[in-house]
Amino acid sequence: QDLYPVTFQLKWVNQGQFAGYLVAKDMGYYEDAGLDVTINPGGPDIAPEQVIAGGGADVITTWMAAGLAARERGVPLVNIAQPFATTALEMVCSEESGVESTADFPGKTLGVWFFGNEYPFYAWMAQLGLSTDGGDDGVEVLRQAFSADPLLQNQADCISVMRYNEYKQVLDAGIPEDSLTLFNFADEGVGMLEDGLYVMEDRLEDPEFVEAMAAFVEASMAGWEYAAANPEEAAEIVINNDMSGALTLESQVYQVNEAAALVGDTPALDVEAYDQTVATLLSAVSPDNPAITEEPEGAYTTVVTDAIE
Amino acid sequence: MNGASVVEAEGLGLTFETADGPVHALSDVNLAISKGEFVSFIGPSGCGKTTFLRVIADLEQPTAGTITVNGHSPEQARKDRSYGYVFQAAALYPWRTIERNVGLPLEIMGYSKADQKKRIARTLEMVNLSGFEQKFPWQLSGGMQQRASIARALAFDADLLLMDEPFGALDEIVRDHLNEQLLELWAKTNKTICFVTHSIPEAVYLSTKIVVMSPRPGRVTDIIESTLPKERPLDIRETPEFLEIAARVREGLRAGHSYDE
Amino acid sequence: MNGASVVEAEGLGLTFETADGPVHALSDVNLAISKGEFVSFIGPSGCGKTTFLRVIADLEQPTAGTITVNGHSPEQARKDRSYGYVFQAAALYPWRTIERNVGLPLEIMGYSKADQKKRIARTLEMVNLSGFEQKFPWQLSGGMQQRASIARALAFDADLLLMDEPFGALDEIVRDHLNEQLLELWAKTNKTICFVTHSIPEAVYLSTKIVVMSPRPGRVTDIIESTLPKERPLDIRETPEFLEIAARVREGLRAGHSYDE
Amino acid sequence: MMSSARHSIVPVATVVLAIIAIWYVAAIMLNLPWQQGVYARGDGVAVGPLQFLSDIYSQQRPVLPAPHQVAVEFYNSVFNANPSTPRSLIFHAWITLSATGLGFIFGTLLGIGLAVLIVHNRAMDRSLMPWIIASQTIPILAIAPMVVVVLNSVGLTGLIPKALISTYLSFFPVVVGMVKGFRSPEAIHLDLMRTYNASGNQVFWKLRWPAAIPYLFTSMKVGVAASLVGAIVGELPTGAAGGLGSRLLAGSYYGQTTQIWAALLMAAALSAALIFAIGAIQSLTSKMMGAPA
Amino acid sequence: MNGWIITALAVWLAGWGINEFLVRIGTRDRVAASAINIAVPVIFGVVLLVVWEGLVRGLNVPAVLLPPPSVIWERLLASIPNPIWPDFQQTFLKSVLIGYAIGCGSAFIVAVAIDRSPFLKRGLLPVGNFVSALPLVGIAPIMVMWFGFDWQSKAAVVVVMTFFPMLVNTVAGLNATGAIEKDLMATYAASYWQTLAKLRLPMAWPFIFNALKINSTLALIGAIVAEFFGTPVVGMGFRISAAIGRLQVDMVWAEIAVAALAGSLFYGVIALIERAVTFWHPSVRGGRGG
Ligand SMILES: Nc1ncnc2c1ncn2[C@@H]1O[C@H](COP(=O)(O)OP(=O)(O)OP(=O)(O)O)[C@@H](O)[C@H]1O
Ligand SMILES: Nc1ncnc2c1ncn2[C@@H]1O[C@H](COP(=O)(O)OP(=O)(O)OP(=O)(O)O)[C@@H](O)[C@H]1O
Ligand SMILES: Cc1ncc(C[n+]2csc(CCO)c2C)c(N)n1
Ligand SMILES: [Mg+2]
Ligand SMILES: [Mg+2]
Repeated sequence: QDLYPVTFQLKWVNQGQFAGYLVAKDMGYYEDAGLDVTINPGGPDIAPEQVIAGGGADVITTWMAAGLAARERGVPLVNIAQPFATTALEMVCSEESGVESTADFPGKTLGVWFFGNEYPFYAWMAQLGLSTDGGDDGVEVLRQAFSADPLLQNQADCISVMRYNEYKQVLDAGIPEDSLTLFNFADEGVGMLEDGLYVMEDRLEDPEFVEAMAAFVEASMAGWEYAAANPEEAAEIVINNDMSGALTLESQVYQVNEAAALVGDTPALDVEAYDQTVATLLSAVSPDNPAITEEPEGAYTTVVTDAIE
Repeated sequence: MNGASVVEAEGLGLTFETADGPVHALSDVNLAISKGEFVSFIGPSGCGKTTFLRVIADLEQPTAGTITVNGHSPEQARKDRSYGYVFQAAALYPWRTIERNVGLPLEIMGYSKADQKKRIARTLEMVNLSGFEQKFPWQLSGGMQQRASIARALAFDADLLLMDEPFGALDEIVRDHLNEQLLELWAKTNKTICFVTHSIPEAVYLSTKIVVMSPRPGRVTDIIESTLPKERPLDIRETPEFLEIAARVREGLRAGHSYDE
Repeated sequence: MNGASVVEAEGLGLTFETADGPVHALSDVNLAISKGEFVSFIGPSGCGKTTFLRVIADLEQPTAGTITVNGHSPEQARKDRSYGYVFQAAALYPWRTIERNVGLPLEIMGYSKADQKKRIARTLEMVNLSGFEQKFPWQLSGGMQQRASIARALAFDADLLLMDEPFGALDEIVRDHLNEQLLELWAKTNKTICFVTHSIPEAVYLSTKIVVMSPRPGRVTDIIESTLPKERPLDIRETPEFLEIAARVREGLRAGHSYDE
Repeated sequence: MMSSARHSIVPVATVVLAIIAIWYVAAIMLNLPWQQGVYARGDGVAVGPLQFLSDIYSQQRPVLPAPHQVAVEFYNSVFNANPSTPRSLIFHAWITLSATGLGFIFGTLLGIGLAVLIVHNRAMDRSLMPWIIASQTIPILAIAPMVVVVLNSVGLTGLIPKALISTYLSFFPVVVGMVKGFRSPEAIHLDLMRTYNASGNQVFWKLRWPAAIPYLFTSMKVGVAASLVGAIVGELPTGAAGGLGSRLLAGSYYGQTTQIWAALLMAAALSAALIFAIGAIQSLTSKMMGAPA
Repeated sequence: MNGWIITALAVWLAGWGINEFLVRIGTRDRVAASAINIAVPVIFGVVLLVVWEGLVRGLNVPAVLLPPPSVIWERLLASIPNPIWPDFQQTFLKSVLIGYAIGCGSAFIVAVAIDRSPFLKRGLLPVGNFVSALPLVGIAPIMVMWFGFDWQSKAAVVVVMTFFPMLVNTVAGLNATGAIEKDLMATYAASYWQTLAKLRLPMAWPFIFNALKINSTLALIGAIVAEFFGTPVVGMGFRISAAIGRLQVDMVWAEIAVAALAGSLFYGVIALIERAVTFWHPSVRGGRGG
């Protein structure tokens, strides 16, 4: 029978973070659901929102803040599902920095990821009332590149990490865990939903597409379930999909475990979490960091998750 | 207009427009060259010798007067491929062998391969370069290169040969030798030859007619018909008759020369 | 060794080692040049004329025999700045005005500014280039450039002048003119001049001594002492005495020349 | 050429040795802070100089890996890895090479085409040249990811977007060189053609083209190096698709300095090999075109 | 079919026609000639922009992929005081200019230093060519590791990128002196430094300027790309990358426009200085002189 073609754009390179999708494809879950899924890996400086706007993908994963920001810029993205129910973004500070609480931030240098990942950080600083232009009573922001190096080489006092990835790198480098100070964005009240699934609004008028997305989300959740149960095998699959040849099994097993732990019981978006994300974003509007300026309308839909039994 | 006249210039003038104002390279040149003549052009640097040859060859456009070549416009003559031009430098293409350099005009004019081969062999023979077909220009001495460039101009048998100081860069002995050969060729083929030179003895030795020119603006100051016989051994240059013509040429030259350069 | 002898070569030889084997540019050259002489070197291309001048100037090292310049080694003579060298090409520096080109050796030798100015003015006057001080070389004709390069060699008043075909690129009339001026200068200053040329009339007209050379390997085949008077109007070139010397030079040349080039 | 190559061996070896020596010293200096941190966190037992050297030259994530660390990594990923898997540098080099080659061919053709236009059309000459220069001041490398996305959206994926970035970088030296080359025939050579009443086509193929060949090769050497850079940059955004660029990226993302250096070494070797190959074709061609040996 | 596209095509044809006409005007008036020389490329550029505008609007290209020039222009004007000027300061005035000066300056000094040693020249140049083949994207993260994330590391990247073109060209330039010119100096028994200052350096200027021109564009590209590997939150490269992430593509293009303008001006200034310094070179004074 004819498979329904779906192109799926990831936000980053193939790694344990996306194990559920890779497993679902590898194990044939998508095919079983009548889908022919192509997973396109992302990379630094690939904006999935731009890819889907240009017609290069049917569905993307991105962070909610970036998704909402894109919607306000005229790319009508709609959240159809939210596999990651909890967040993994954290800020970690070295012992040398002397940072033990947010009160120690003034005068410090903090590493931040940009490219649509900066919104939670700016919201946090707004909440703390810290300027981000450097100086003694503000913080200096450093555009953190790919790795944990700025912390290891003492170029920054604190850096952004994903709990499932860079944090492990810091530990692996031989820095004792108890010497680090860790801030969880969610605990600080500025948590924003991470990897969710987004499509273009007009596509949802097509019932066949909605049906396909429902099948896609369901199969993906099955992939996640399998990955959670079989992290070694899932990591193996991830590594087979890594074309750079740089991933190690050990790191990916860890990452699969950590990522799978973020996945909620249901793919349906938790409206409360959505409202909190929007509220946090709106609380931090500034000309420098205009994620969104007004309450979004129609930025999520439950039609897809409702179609899943 | 005489039917046998190959080149006929009347009131010919050419002015170059340059950034520093106009340069009068030729002005009011009147000259008729008949078939079979060997005409030398002599005059100080910048008097318009090259320019005149280039006008005949349709490489420059005159700005005054008229000129005909074989009774037609120079452009028509060029399109008829009715002349061969030998430049001061050999201007061989360094990526072609001697053979293929000589064959260049034949290729362009669409001669058949077989015909090309025959003509190349014949003209290389004529300039004494048989055996060097496969050599590249840099493997030949300056004199041999210049002979190859003459062969190239001869290859397609034009009746008119325009030669612009072809031996200027060669030493005297080699030059004497080539002069002899050129005279021989001319006698054999009855071509019309226009020959530019700086050297008085060369002009006198070769020509049936010597055109003395003077600069600013380029004018013809004297036309000397040679009284020397057609048969000219090299030591004719020590005869009083030769010296007399040479003296007249020198006179003409000096008259037109401005010492401030 | 004669005290008044400026250049003295004995059994001089020079062999270039090249990739294709040794080239014998000079072999067994014996020559003495006295103060105040005007010596021309003539011979076919490649016979070693330039090489000999360069040996005198310490620009090449002989591989056999001995040579002294002013009684010292050529190196010492060069360091004493005891000669001026005029190259075949004018070799003026295009970024310097004529004035500053002529002043170049003076700057290098550390003359005072005032002295430089005086000498530049004097030598430019001498070669008829007053008024062109502020021009750049490319704004001058070839003959003027060559005169500037002569001025440059004259500026620091060396007693020995080495000139390598300085007029090779010029037309006959300008050449005659410069020849006259050079003779005049020589007569006035009593310098010793070594002069390389390709032209038989030029050699005979200028020299007190003509050195005829032949190639493969570069040898001196004839040394002709001129019997012409020191005072030489241009038309001395039509006298039988002149022609006789010229014939002897041509003879010498032809003997040494190989026609295969 | 061969003899000049032989002449260079000793000097080049000397310089390389000197660089390696400096490199070892620099490795100590740059890796020292981290090593001190390790010792400070350790049990405080003093280490001897030999132990110190061996420690500092075997760090897992050195700021500057020692030459032998790079060599070992290079050797392992070139010779000890199955070349059909992403662990092998050969695998990545091949991916990059194919994009480089394609982009280079496009770039050379585009460059030659533009040069022909410029040489034969005065309006093109006047209008194009300033913009071609300006085009190279656009930081294409910086917007390469966006270019890849935009090209994807019009259906160009895989090799092509990378190759197009290579093309963009490599056409410039070719245009500049070929314009010079096509204009290199002296006036007298052109006049000669005119005396034969040769057509524009004949002038091009029998004069301008052969005269431009040396320029073509010189600019191709510059162009091929630029192509390689373009391909690598084009691989950065599509990091997971393999190639030296993704190798550099992954090394950087996972803090594998040694891996970065090995990939860098591979890139430079690739570029040297490409330039050498063009040089070889050049000397072959010029021998066929009768240049002195 | 579509007004925008038709207008674009019409403007294109008109511009082409005007240019063909302009270049055929043979004028002896110098002012008019140089006016034509400027007008032709400007018309070409304007036509390019109009065609871009027309196609983007006519084909309804999404603004997050490629905005029309008019939108970019508005964004540019609005953003000059805030991000653009500080970005320009950071990237151009600090990273580029300082890196360029150090890179070219040190390469020049090294070239003169190794000039006397054929051994070093033979050894350094091939190695130099090899090193300059290292892709800048690989060098940039390393420089960030070594020199920190501020402009110093970008300047270091620029130094590495500009060093070898300058070195190679300067060495070639110093070797460009003809044998006769050198012999002339020998006949004056001139010292090494006299020969260097009065002969070989002037001869080398055209080569050196060649490198300076190449480096002017290399330096800018290098500095911008290096900012992708860690920077403070200012700089043209930072802005480009951050703006793509926020889908402010008009901002991206505004920065690109500034970069292209700055690069062209930089190149132009060097070219002007070159004309003044090498006024005597045939390529500058143009063919035969008076
Ligand atoms: N294309 C040109 N543009 C401007 N002026 C020119 C051009 N060609 C020649 N001239 C000038 O025209 C005059 C005559 O030049 P032409 O080359 O005919 O002299 P010539 O007699 O051949 O000199 P020579 O003996 O030096 O070859 C000279 O003043 C020259 O500068
Ligand atoms: N540096 C060199 N290396 C090898 N051979 C050389 C070198 N310089 C000159 N020769 C050779 O030495 C011979 C003499 O050369 P030289 O330049 O002295 O001749 P010349 O008499 O001045 O000739 P011309 O009249 O052509 O100037 C020639 O065969 C030349 O090829
Ligand atoms: C240039 C750059 N930008 C962002 C991240 C952070 N990051 C870590 S995981 C992930 C995917 C989010 O789902 C992202 C974006 C990075 N490492 N490098
Ligand atoms: Mg002429
Ligand atoms: Mg000589």
